[in-house]
Amino acid sequence: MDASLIVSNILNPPILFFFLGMTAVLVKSDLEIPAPVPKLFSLYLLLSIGFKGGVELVKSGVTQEVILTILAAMLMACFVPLYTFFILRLKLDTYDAAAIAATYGSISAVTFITASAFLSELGMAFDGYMVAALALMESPAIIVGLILVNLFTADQGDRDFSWSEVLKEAFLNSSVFLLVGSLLIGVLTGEHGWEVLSPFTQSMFYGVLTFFLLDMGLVAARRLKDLQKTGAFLISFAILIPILNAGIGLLLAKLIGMSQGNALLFAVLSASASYIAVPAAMRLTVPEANPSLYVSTALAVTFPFNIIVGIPLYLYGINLLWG
Amino acid sequence: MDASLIVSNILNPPILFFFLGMTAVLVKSDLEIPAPVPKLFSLYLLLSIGFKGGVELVKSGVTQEVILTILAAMLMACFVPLYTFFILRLKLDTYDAAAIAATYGSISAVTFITASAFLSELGMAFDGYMVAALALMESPAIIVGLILVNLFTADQGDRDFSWSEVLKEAFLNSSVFLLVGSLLIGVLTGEHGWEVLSPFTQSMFYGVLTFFLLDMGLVAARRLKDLQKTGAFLISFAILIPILNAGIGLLLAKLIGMSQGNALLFAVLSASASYIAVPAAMRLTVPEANPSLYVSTALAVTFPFNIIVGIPLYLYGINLLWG
Amino acid sequence: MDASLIVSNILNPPILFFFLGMTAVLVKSDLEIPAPVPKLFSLYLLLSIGFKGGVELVKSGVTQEVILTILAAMLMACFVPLYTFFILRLKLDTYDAAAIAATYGSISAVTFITASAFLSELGMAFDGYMVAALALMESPAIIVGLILVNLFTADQGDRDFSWSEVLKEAFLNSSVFLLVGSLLIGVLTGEHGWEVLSPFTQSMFYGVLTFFLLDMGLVAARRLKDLQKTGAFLISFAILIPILNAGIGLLLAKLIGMSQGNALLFAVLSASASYIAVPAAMRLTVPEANPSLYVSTALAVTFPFNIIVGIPLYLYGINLLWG
Amino acid sequence: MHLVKKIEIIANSFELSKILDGLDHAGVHGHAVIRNVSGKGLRGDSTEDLDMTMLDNVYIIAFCMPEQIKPVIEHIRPLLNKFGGTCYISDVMEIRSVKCIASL
Amino acid sequence: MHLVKKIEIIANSFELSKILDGLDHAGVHGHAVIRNVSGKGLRGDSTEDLDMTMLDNVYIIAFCMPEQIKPVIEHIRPLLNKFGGTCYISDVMEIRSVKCIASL
Amino acid sequence: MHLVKKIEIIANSFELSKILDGLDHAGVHGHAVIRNVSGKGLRGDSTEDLDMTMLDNVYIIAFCMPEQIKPVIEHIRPLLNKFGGTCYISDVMEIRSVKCIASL
Ligand SMILES: Nc1ncnc2c1ncn2[C@@H]1O[C@H](COP(=O)(O)O)[C@@H](O)[C@H]1O
Ligand SMILES: Nc1ncnc2c1ncn2[C@@H]1O[C@H](COP(=O)(O)O)[C@@H](O)[C@H]1O
Ligand SMILES: Nc1ncnc2c1ncn2[C@@H]1O[C@H](COP(=O)(O)O)[C@@H](O)[C@H]1O
Ligand code: NA
Ligand code: NA
Ligand code: NA
Repeated sequence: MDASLIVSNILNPPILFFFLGMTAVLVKSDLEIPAPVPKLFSLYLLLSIGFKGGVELVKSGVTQEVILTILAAMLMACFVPLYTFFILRLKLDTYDAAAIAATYGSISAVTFITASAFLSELGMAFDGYMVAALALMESPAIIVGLILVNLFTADQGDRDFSWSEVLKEAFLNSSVFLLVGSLLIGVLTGEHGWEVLSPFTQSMFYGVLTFFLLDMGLVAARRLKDLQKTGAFLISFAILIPILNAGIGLLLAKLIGMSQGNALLFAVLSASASYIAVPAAMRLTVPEANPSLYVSTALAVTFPFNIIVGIPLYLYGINLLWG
Repeated sequence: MDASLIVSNILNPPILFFFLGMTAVLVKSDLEIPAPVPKLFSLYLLLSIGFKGGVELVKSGVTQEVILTILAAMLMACFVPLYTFFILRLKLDTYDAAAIAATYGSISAVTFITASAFLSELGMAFDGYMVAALALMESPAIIVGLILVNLFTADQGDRDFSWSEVLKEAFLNSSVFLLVGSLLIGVLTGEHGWEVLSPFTQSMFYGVLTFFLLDMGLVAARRLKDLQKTGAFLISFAILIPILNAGIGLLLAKLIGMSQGNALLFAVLSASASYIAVPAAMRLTVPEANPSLYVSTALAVTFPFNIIVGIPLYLYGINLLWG
Repeated sequence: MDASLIVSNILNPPILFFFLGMTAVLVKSDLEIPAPVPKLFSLYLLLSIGFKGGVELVKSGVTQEVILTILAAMLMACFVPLYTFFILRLKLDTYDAAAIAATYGSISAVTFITASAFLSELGMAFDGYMVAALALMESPAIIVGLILVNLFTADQGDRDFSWSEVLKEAFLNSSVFLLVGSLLIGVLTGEHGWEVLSPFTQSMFYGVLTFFLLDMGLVAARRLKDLQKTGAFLISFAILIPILNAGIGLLLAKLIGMSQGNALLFAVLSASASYIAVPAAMRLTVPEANPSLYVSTALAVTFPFNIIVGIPLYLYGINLLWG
Repeated sequence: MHLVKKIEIIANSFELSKILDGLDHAGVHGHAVIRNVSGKGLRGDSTEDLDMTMLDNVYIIAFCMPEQIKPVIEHIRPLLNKFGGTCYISDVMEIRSVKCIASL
Repeated sequence: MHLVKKIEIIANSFELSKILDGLDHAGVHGHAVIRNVSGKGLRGDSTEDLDMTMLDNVYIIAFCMPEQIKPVIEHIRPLLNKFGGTCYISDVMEIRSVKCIASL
Repeated sequence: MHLVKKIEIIANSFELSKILDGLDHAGVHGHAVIRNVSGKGLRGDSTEDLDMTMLDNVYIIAFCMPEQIKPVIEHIRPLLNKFGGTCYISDVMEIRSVKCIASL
């Protein structure tokens, strides 16, 4: 069952184009997606997913289910960086450990979007308010990471950044801002807004995701060579911790009674690691940490693992737990 | 009635995304639409609106109505820069007055497009030949502005630009050229061209407009700080003159018997100010004028005013005059 | 009949926008499609056409017809550079002759795509495996061109490039790679992939082609001035050889019993000349050849000729041969 | 023609606003910024490859008076120390022009 | 290696063709142009912020013989005076190469 | 502040990887690359217009120690001879900084 899920996941255009991108780098083709196009596509994906989430949130309303889900999301976003920090400290210094912990505490929107496209294809329902969970899980890890650095390094007092700057970076970075903004606009315009905007946000969505994953394949493969420096510890970390986080996420989801579709998305959020927002924040606030450690593991190991093996694996887990 | 129109206008995705863009700048989020994307979107919008106008023009044919509308458009495009010049001369020197007058005599295609999207949503009809009016109203103000500078400054003789260059800039700048070209292609290919091209030019239109207005929000908000230098006179000018121009436009529209939809578009054309084509031409031909005056008022005051308050306000006026 | 075909071809949005682009350059409008947009559009077109070809290939299966077509394609791709080389040697040195011969032996994907859009409009069927022919005809001419240079120049031994590099350039350049990759993904995902991806790859296709040809018009017209240096010999070559190649292609197509739609595409492939992949390879491997000769003739003469006159002309030929 | 100094800074795009503020505080108000610069840096002896694919560099050019160089260095060096990036200074001749746009 | 001059011009993209024509008339036929340059200018004492979001700058680089500098300045200065923009000149060494592409 | 050399190379984007390899072999590991540079070249006496619309240029900047210039020229000149492109060298002062990112 697991294997057939993996195969049906892999035989999807987005995943195959991800492989095509990786192949292009490995065979040294000169294929590249020129500079602002991936950025445009990621803005489009965030806008679309946020808007759709808002429209559906207004349909479902803010029920107890929604509140529980959001609390669970916040819990995971704080718990994951905390516990992984101590695992990472076994081998790494405080700076690197905190930065990597923050990376894995936060989420990857593209992994979420890929999982939601997978669910749509399987015909499994999920709720719009999961997008709110996505938005809320992006930032807390950044704060937790910084608190960890402040607690566990000697120079506690004299980190020369202002907390206001950090909070700005955490909550107002472009992806969180656009996601939350689009969600609010979805809430405000509701069904009517959906009618006028969905020909754009909906019908091209899968295609843009496919194109974007082609680029992600290129980017991830270019990062592969960094893994030599990263070492076996971090590579195992980048595969095992996502599975562990997804497992914890699933138990929590079962506990609060999420639907299967929502549970998959929650597991994927827990398992995924940020390779844009958190690295940007860490570079600013913990410049001592080595970016190639936290970017490469998140991008070249965890991201491909999640979209290829992880999503069907977590779905298998759901079949076991819920079925 | 007026207020409910404003609210129904504001609760549309394009306007809300415009606010989102402004908010991003005000809260200092790092959201930005990378460099050539807004340009691509504006080319797309011009191509789509021009093509659609052409297809519809061939359906309606060149009737007396069409000719009257176009004459009225030309009249407004020459009259507005003339009379506003003398108002502006009260406080500004000839160069700045002529440049600002030209700016307000010309039009903003995005305001027009936003108004036409608003009409479509309200289910009010308007005619394709209004796009021809749009195209024809862009250039005359540039010529009028230059004539004013030549008449009212000492150095009449020795402005060292060639009129051929000015005419080229006025009639062959990329927006006029693409708009008119697409309109002609629409006329030539008619219904058949529409069938093959409309999945592209029509179904994404509203979404691209929304995305584009997100960027316009960013751009307009960044211009807000210029307004300090601009002074109260120009800020009042940038709000009152559009209302006045829309009023004159509506009377003219009523006089020649336009339909309500066309009248709204005509009022919007009269009320809007150019922030791309005219500034470009003015920088070339009246380099003495201060760009931050004519760009900032048009972009940071008149544009937001028109799309947020103006469009529903002018529609309210139509309800009074026509109803 | 021929003339009416030409007219019905010309009165299509893509061709008319191509003219609009050329006109923009000729009247010195500042219209331009900013830098990575044309690249994005060409990636989109390759991805879409490749994917569609793959999906259809899996429907038709690899029949004898398919194999014959592919063999014919390979034959043309090797034969054309060989015979044209000796014609070109009459007036040019070995380097230029080989580079131009390679250019005309290879193909232009955009010409193919324009022809397939033309067929779709006429309601004439063609097969998905023609995309495989397209992909396979791009590379051989590069190899043949290099062999010719090696055979006919004194410095046979000491061209300091490695064959591996040349083969990489020939078979792994981004257009061949993306085309073949998308075709394979089409084969792997089949009908199911088509359902999810076609809203993106299909419904915008015609529009993107139109936009892209607008840019091609700009590019081709900017190249026109190079033709003065090129001389009458090359200009005649750039018109007559495509007709000749299309004729040979049609005879071959008739011989192996292709359908009319396929035959047109095959003629277009034979007639078209590469202005991206081959120039890139030639610059790398035969730097002695003058790029303005091989790029300008392919881009400013053969490309416009094919899409405006060639496509309907070859269709007329098909009507005569098949009818 | 008279002698001025050219400052070239290559840094991560995230530091752009901080660097421009630094220049501004040092009294250098004019600048030009080129985005989407890719590159590879080198620190000390060890080779570190930080070409973060999504975190592109910017190339900042600022021309200033020779006497402004000292305050610029004072403002910019802490930023470079903290975030990385490179800064170089050279001599150029300015072609003076009198722009006719009336200053406000 | 021999000494040549480097000309750097930053100006609004609208003036690009005029400036290139100016260089051409002054006998400088080679150049490189970088587009999409953002920036902030400074004239005289007053700070004027002209970052016209839609009217981006270009950065033009041209290497030329020292003796070409005079005609270049003569051709470029009027343009700078009229439209604004900055022009700087510096010394560089050229690495001569003999390109094997046969000239037509 | 201490003296270093600035290398500027403008070449077709197809040669980029070869040139960066050449710099690397010559011991210059840091560089910055600006893409989408358009331009016009000039060889010898005749004017050749090669602005191949789809084959854009790149502008490569590398700062290096003065003693690295010789090996750089040795590695780069054959490439320029073969493919065209221009290379210039000038003097700049480096603002040293101690980046606090711990080297791995
Ligand atoms: N020697 C160099 N020459 C040119 N650019 C450099 C050099 N070293 C660093 N850079 C640029 O400066 C950026 C930051 O450098 P670093 O702080 O060393 O990581 C790099 O990504 C390069 O773009
Ligand atoms: N001091 C400077 N250093 C670097 N670039 C400058 C400087 N002054 C002006 N620029 C550039 O030149 C453009 C035109 O300057 P201006 O004519 O002063 O408005 C500005 O937008 C900047 O990009
Ligand atoms: N004198 C020059 N000044 C600035 N850039 C140049 C010059 N000559 C050539 N270039 C640039 O280098 C590229 C290759 O030059 P070439 O090898 O002469 O064709 C041109 O496309 C220009 O971008
Ligand atoms: Na996570
Ligand atoms: Na107006
Ligand atoms: Na061919």
